[in-house]
Amino acid sequence: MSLSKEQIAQRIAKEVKDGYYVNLGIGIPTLVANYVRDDISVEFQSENGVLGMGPFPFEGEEDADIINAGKQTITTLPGASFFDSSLSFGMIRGKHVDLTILGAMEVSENGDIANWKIPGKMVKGMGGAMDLVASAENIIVAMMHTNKRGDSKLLKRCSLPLTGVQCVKKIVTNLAVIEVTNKGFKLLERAPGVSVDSIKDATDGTLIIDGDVPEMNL
Amino acid sequence: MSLSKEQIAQRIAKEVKDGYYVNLGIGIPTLVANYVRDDISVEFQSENGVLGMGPFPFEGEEDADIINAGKQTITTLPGASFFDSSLSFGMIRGKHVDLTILGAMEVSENGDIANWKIPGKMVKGMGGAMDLVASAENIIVAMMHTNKRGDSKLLKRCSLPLTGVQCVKKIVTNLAVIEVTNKGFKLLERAPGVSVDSIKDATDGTLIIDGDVPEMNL
Amino acid sequence: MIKKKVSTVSEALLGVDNGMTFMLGGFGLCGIPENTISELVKLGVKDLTCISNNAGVDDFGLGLLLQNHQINKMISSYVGENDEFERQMLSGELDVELIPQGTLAERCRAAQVGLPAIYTPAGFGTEVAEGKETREFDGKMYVLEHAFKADFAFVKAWKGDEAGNLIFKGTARNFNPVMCGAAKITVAEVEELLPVGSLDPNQIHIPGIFVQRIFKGEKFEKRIEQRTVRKRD
Amino acid sequence: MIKKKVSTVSEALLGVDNGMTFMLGGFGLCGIPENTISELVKLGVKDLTCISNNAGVDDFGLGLLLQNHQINKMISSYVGENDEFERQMLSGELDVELIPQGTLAERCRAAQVGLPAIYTPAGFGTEVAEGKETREFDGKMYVLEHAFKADFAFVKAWKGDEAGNLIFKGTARNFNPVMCGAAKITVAEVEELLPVGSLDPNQIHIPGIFVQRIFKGEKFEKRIEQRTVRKRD
Repeated sequence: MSLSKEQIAQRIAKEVKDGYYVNLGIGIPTLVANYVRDDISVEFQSENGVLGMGPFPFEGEEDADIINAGKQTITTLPGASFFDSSLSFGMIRGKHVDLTILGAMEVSENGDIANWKIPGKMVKGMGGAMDLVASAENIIVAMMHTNKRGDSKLLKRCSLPLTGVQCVKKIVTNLAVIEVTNKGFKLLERAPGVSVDSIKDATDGTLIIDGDVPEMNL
Repeated sequence: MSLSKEQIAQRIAKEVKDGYYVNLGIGIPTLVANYVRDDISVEFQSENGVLGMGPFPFEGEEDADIINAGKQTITTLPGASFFDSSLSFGMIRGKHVDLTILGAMEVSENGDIANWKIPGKMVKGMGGAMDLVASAENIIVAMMHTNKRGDSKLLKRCSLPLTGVQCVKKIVTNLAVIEVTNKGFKLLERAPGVSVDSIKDATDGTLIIDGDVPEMNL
Repeated sequence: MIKKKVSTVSEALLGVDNGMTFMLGGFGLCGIPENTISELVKLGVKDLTCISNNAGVDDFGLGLLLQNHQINKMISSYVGENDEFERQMLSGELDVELIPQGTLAERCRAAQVGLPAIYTPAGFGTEVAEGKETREFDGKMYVLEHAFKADFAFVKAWKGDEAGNLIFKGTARNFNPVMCGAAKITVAEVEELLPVGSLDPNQIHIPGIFVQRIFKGEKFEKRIEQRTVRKRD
Repeated sequence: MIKKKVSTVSEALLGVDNGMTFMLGGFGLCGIPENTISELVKLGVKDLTCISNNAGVDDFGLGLLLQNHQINKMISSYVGENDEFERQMLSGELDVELIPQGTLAERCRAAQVGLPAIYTPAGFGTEVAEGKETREFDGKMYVLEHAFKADFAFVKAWKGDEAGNLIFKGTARNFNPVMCGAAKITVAEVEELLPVGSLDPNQIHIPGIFVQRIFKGEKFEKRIEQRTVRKRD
């Protein structure tokens, strides 16, 4: 069974370790916060200028001055802080954020990522994504394995304008957990009930299969 | 009569205009604050991280955490602010400070200044002086016209290691007010009772005398 | 104390003219200089270059200036959520330079603190770096990005005093502090304009030296883009 | 919330070793990490490189480490007021690199925020720029200065919480904020160490992400270098 978006988030949550400062992108990554274990200490950073994000506010308590990078109203937890955009990207560029989780339109087998522009069609801008992928040492991409037309999003080379080069370390899709190695996409785990062959079929770039590939443990 | 240090400060105070943010160096420059007119608004910045400095504290009210760049205990006036060293030098480098007044060991006729080191004898360091002279558009040097041995401190070329190049615009000494032009030191004013000839004698660099040189008005 | 207070938004915007470059604070619709933008619409100044992280939405924020065809060029990091923007961009009416958000912040700060340019890893190997100087430090590649030059910076703060000192609130801080002093003239609009001495010198986010004019905004709508809430248990 | 609190100064200094590079906050004797320095004297670690604006006085601050011959090299902007320092420097026992104060601050900040180097006009045309790359931007000359690399940053704050958030007081702020996160490990000593939630998120000078360990200093002497006062009228 291919994973739901919630399940992708659930699997990624297992990559979040005690003591991590984590930046979550818009979309599936945002959901990761819901699945992080209660017994570890993690703080969420949002690049518009907040560290220590909490859940959405209760109805009627939303504050226009307290939002995340997705422009959603949020709350903060005890120990939170607010800061300006320069210091916020200083945290990112200075490698103080331990883990970055973001979505992608395409990832190539050498770790390039494209997620900000479809020439002639969609030009919303890169926001903070280029800063994040250029600096983070630990980047996990959360995405569906194929796009709406059924084309693979794991490619030999990205066809869309890049967001960053050779930066993605791990990919979690609805079908698989994949590590980006210098030889290509290495299949680490399969979604429950999903065969290695169907993952192969859905992957355009080089897929490395090394012995038995276990099913994910959600 | 040659001016006292207090009188040099008094003369320089006339250069301080309404609305100026001013950085005062250690020594004679510090005294300038005492002579600024009451009817204009001026704020004093100290590069260790305070804007809006006031007078020294009353006895018993000194606070080790509130000092100026000369390490003297100070007070702040209403409207003051504290900030870190990076923002403080940002004010200086970003040309937000309108006037810098500092001392010198030597000034050359092209506006070079030396005030931080005597090789083999005195090496205290430049502190913030190099940043100040490299960025300020409006720099006044406050110093005695000659050193303790009677040698001129206004030279053709500085003999000591430089603090900055072609940056000094005006010099106020115990003998004269001098403008640094691209042709050399231009004599603007004489200290009361001091002759043009005696200023000439005390000046090693090119001294430009253009018509009648008036006496200072303190 | 040097007074920066002006009484009205029109006084605050004296000198604003066609063809100028403006920096505008805010992230999305959060912490934007609402009163200034309304006045710019009224003034009708045209051919503007605007440096701002986003371009507002169709009927609020910078979207109002776009509707009015006052902007020639936008320098932003993200411009979604704005149909009129997209139309003008695709039709070629509007020139758009998209740059990484951290680069935007640091190019503002560079202007503020007198650094001529900075090296950032963001955008290396992408079209953002095309035509720009790149350089290796310690085995990593960086792109040289220059300090912005702007005529006016328009920022929005929470509290301010007559000396121009500013305090921001929550994530409405964002780009506002780094734009102060990054243009020839910085104009701050604040929710509360207090007498000098009201603010703790230790808690000021931006000292008044970076601000030339400050005024109390007449009205702050503070529109929310994505109202996300949870139900009480 | 990620806890940064440690109970003792010795726990805070775990991992400190001979030959390391330290950054130390403070301007003169104002805002220096007193408790950390005392512990470094006790530990007797040697061959240190210290990056700090000043070198203390003979019997306080970094002067204590100098007396004890623990420092090999100082990177500072001003080192007056210290006879032992001068003796060691002139005799060649101590290597000294003097750099402009603003350059010192910005090289710390560069390390903190991941900028590899900065261009500053300070020191151009002087011996400080000798052997360094220089470059013209807009008709003005600048010197390329690199981000510092250090093993530990030792800072002193006024209030802190268990998450490592810091608030500084008055001019004791100085270099402390820009050194946080500029070394591999940042250790903050504070006068008051408060439970998480005690500090207003809006008033935090340095977020805890830049601090690895925080402890309450046992004693703060806060010596004054130049006690200047005026008489009451």
